[in-house]
Amino acid sequence: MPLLMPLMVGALLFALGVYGVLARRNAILVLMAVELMLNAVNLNLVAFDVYLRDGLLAGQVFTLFVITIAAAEIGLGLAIVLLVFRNRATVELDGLTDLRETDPPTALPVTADEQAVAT
Amino acid sequence: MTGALIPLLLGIPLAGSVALLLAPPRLGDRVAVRLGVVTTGVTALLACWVVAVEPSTDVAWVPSLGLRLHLGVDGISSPLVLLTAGLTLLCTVYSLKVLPEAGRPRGLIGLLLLLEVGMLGTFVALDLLLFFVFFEVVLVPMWFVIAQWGDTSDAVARVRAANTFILYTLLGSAVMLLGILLVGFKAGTFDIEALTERGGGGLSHGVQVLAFAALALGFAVKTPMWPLHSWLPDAHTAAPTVGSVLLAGVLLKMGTYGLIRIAVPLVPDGARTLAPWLGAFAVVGILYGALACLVQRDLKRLIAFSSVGHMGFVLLGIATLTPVGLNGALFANVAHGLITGLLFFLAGAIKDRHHTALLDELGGGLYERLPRLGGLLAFAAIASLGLPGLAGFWGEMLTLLGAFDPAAGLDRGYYLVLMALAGIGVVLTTTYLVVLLRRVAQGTTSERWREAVLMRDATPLELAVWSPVVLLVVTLGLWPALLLDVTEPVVRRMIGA
Amino acid sequence: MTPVYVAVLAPFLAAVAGFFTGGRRPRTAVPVAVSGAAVALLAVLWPAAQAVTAGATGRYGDSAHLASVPTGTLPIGVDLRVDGLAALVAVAVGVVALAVQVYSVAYLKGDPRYSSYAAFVSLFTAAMMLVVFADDLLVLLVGWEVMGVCSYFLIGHHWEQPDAQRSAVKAFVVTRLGDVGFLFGIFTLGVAAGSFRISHAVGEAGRLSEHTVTVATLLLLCGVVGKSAQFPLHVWLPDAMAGPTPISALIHAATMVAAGIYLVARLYPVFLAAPVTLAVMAVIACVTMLGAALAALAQDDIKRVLAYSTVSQLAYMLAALAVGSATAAVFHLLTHAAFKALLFLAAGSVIHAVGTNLLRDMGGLRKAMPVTFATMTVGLAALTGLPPFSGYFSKEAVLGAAEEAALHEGPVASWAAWLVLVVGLLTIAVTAAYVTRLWLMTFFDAPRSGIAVHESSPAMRWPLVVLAVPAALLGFAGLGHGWLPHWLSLDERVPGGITPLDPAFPARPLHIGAVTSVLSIVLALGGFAAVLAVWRRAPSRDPSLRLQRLRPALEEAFWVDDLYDRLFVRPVRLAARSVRWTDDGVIGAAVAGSGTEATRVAGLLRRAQAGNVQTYLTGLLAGVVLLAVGVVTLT
Amino acid sequence: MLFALLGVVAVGSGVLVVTTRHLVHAALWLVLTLGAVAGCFLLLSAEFVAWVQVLIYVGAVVVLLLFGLMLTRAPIGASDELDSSRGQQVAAAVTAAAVAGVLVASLVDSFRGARIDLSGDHVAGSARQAGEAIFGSWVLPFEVLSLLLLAALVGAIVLSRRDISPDPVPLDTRSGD
Repeated sequence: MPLLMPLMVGALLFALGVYGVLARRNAILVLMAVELMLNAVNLNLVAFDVYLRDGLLAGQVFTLFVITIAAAEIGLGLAIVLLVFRNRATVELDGLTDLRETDPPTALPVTADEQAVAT
Repeated sequence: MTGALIPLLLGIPLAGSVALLLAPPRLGDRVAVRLGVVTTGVTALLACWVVAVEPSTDVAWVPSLGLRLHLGVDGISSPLVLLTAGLTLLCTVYSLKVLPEAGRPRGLIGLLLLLEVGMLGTFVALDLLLFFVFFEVVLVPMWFVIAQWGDTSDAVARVRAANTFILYTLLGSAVMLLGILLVGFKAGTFDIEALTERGGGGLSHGVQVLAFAALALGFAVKTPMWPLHSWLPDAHTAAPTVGSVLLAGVLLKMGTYGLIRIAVPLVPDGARTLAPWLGAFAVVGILYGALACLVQRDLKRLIAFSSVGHMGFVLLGIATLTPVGLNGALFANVAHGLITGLLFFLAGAIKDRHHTALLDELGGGLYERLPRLGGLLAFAAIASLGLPGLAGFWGEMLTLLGAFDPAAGLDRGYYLVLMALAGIGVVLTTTYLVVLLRRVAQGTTSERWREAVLMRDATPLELAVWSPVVLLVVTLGLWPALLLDVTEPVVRRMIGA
Repeated sequence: MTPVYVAVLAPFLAAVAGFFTGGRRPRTAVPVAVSGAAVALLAVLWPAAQAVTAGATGRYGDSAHLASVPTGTLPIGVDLRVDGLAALVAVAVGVVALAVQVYSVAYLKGDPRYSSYAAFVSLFTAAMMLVVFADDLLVLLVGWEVMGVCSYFLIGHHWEQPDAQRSAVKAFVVTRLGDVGFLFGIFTLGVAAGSFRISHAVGEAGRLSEHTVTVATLLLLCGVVGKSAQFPLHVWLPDAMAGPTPISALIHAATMVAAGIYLVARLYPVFLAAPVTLAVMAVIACVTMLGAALAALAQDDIKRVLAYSTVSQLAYMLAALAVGSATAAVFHLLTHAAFKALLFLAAGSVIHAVGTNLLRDMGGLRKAMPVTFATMTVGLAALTGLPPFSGYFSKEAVLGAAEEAALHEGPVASWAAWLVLVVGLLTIAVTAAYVTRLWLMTFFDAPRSGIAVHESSPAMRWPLVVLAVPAALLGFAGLGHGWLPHWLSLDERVPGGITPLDPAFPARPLHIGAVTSVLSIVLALGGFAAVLAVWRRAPSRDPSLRLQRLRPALEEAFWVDDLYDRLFVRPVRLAARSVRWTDDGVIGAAVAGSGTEATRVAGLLRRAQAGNVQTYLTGLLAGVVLLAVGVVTLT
Repeated sequence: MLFALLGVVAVGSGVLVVTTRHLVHAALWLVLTLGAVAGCFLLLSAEFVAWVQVLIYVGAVVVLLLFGLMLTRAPIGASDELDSSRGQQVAAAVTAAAVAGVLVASLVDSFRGARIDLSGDHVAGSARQAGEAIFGSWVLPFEVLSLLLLAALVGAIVLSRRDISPDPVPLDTRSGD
């Protein structure tokens, strides 16, 4: 079997995951997309493990670890989403913009500390 | 024994400054100012000693970076060291009676002392990075002096002037630092004496040109050279009297001193390539400054612009790369420090009495209502326009003489044109100063000031502060050898003529 | 050399004392000022006497090298030198200075600014002495410009009057314009000769290339033209009459304006080596001579008439220098110093009495002021050049030199010499005309002002009498074979080359031609007669009104002031305004703009901070991709 | 051949996961994708990993996601609210395409012609071999991982329980901001 085959499937799944993370508004859908990316990575790990015939089975063991960590991540992630939902009544990512810059830019403002010094 | 002299020279004002700035508020203002006078007085005496002995100090400072605490004075720096110590002393003495309008003289005196550390350090540093450190130390206290103790009538303009000053000069310093690093790393040492000895040896032409451009740009901002001058008028207009005096009297000199001490001898090849440009900017500055002065409305702003013109002469002298030109530049440096210092003292005194420095509001009649101030203003103006027999002349004359016969490798015809244009600048300088006298000093007092009967003419303390300056201006004017004897051998050795 | 030091230092110390004590002790100001001038005069009498006695046997000369100031190139030497020329001019300066100090005591009685005034006069005297005795061009320049600044302050003595302010500024700026050229001339000459020392440069004159010498002398001429108020820089002198009258006498008639002539005489061998410069000098002299005399014809202010006559007479001196006779120039300088100082002091006496400067308000003063009338008549006759008064001899010497240069070989092209000769003769007629007009309008006919006029005080009268003696008799000094030319013993050019003169036979006599003498006397009488004829028809009217349409041109001195206003003053103002505009609108705006722009660009970056995590992440990943692509393609 | 088929299934259902307008459908399509990937693992002879994939992912994670959907009151049926703005979608598509392009290009460039040798008796992914590897060479990371899981467990509980919530402010007072 050509090595490229699993690799291609992995690459495409990863790209789909990227798209999902970037294009989906619902936080849970974003988490799903993350799972897609993790799976792509797993596929690669296993494929290379088999290809290289690794004596320590590093690729497969790492895949197991990743699956475990993914489970933990999804658990925590959902907890956070639930918390957000409880506080905001929404899980839409583009609504969560508390960190945005709000002041409109002005020309050479006399800044607050300038005022403070001046007085 | 003498090795400790220069560190002491820097340490005393530093200690005074720290003491004043950290002192508890219950220390009275009067005591504080007196402490300042004592500190600057001791510093001035020590400066005289230093200049007489010419000691040097050279110990390791940051060994991992190869930095050394290399300090020393010679004929080029000693006049400026004396000028700095003297003017700072006069400024503190002046503050004994004439307190800043903004109050808090304790902080002002403390900052002046800190300023003195930076200025003296710049003139005695013989290591490039050390020089840079001192060069920068000056900025912060000056920013505070302008922003906190400046013109009380317009707080926003004053803070903006201070900000412009510090941003502009920092920008120049950043470029200068690049030049310093370039020279230092390419040559393998930051020691100014060693680099001067080498005279650019081991540095390729391209490196030298680049280094000179960077260094000159940094110094040009400080000088200031046209068209990098626009921070100066605002800063002067906004600064308190003592700030203006030190700004014009010493700070501007640091730029030209750097050019003479560092840029020209360390990368002579680059200097030769770029000197015509420097000369052209210098001459434009002379003419531009003079023309700008003709239409200024504010006395302090006018004096600030006159500095642009006068520093143009200094730059022209440097651009000739001849011993006579550099001597002229050094002479003009000191003369301008004294004369413009005096002019700013006078402008400050006039502003204190009238609460305005606008020429239209002042009107004429200073001779009539304040004869001593008017007479001194006339004296300072005459000295500033470069009358032979007063200090202002010799610098300009030697500069022009340098441009008449520039260093080998420079285009003589080009420099003759520069000289002729600078000559026109001399006439324009004369014009704006006598026009200034006509507008302010001559004529009759307007109604507005006629009622202000209690206006005091120059007080004894003011006269005591100004008379040493007047005396020096006359002495240097009648006996220029006093300074030239000191600078000439060093300059000659430095450019290897 | 001691007398020389004394002559320079005594007035200088008097000036210093005057500045520092004058305000507080006005009583001491008078003795200090007068004694300063007196000591200076006494001091210079000694070298003058030596020069006079040495004249028969050889050249008198002494010099001292006090110090030398290093500059990095040619050193500045503090050198002083005294010879016949210096000594005689110094005596003239001393006499005039003393006369003015004495006269001013009365003229400025009760003036609160007397002490500073007297101190400036003392400082001026010291500076002039320095110019006279300096043997180094830069030391000379110091004196030269200090004189200028004293003149500025003295013209502006009445600083509350706008015209005094204006004229002071004008005088200073115009002369300084010339001085810049002068400074460059010093550079050219000094660098070429290898020293700023005058005696050295003079000795080197023959060895320098003609090109260099021409450039140097033309540049030096700028300073001379400015200081001696020659066209095109003559405009300041008539205005300078806004100063007190004794100042007009001292500075603007006898001494400062003569400094330019003196300088050329001092450097004469250098000028002789540059025929082009001499020709330029001749043309300048002719234009100034005739133009100023014509302008004097229509002035209404008595001091302006005298001022224009000064300009015109200085042009005679310059003309003499142009045609190769420095001796004649210095001769005319000395006689002119005497009679012009006299004329100004007499005019001051008249003004003091009448209370106005205007000729049309005077008249009929002959009876009331007999001493003034008599002395002024002597001065006017000397000015016209009537024998046997001093002006006649000196002017004839000038014309004689021109004639010689025109007919025989001279240092200058013969067309220039002919020009000088013809214009010089013409000017005599015009001079006679304006002198007659002044004389008639001041002293004859009925008094036109209502004030009761009486003769001035003795302190003002005596200087007049004293000055009248040399004004009348000084001319004879030029006659004798071994007299003035030998006292001066100037280097001149004899047909055949430049002389470093034979010490045994140091000078050639002045040449006074019969033809020119007769012509000039006839022309002078003609001018006199013409004005007299016009005046007799209507004694109360100004004779110059007969000039009709020509008169405004003459009164405004051919509108040179307006021309300069248009050519220089307005463009400079315009340039200044545009500089302010540039400073605010371009340079300042560029600086402020860089700040605003930085803020604005920063504002754009703020906008990117939208708070949307997905946007950030998109940027992040796109960046990673770009970096990956970059790494791949670049390596 | 079978692998290609499974790959197409995985990618195709992956496309539907990120594009479908039904929330629940997305979860179900995800099940299909994960299952297909598990099949891929099997074909690559990694049996143990494949079964773990099915157990944990398909079994646990998806169920967890469905619970999450339920708890956040996800809309039933088609919804237009699932995707970000059109501009963001385009940007995401471009970025994803670029990522895919870069990955595919570099992989093809590097591994063209490389083949996985699955012939013979070499089967490295049996439960026995995996267990030996994990509890032999990788035992220390495995223990650390268990700690991590414990921490995640605790964290999830702390975050989701209302009575020990770090934010005591009730929902209704904050809804206005």
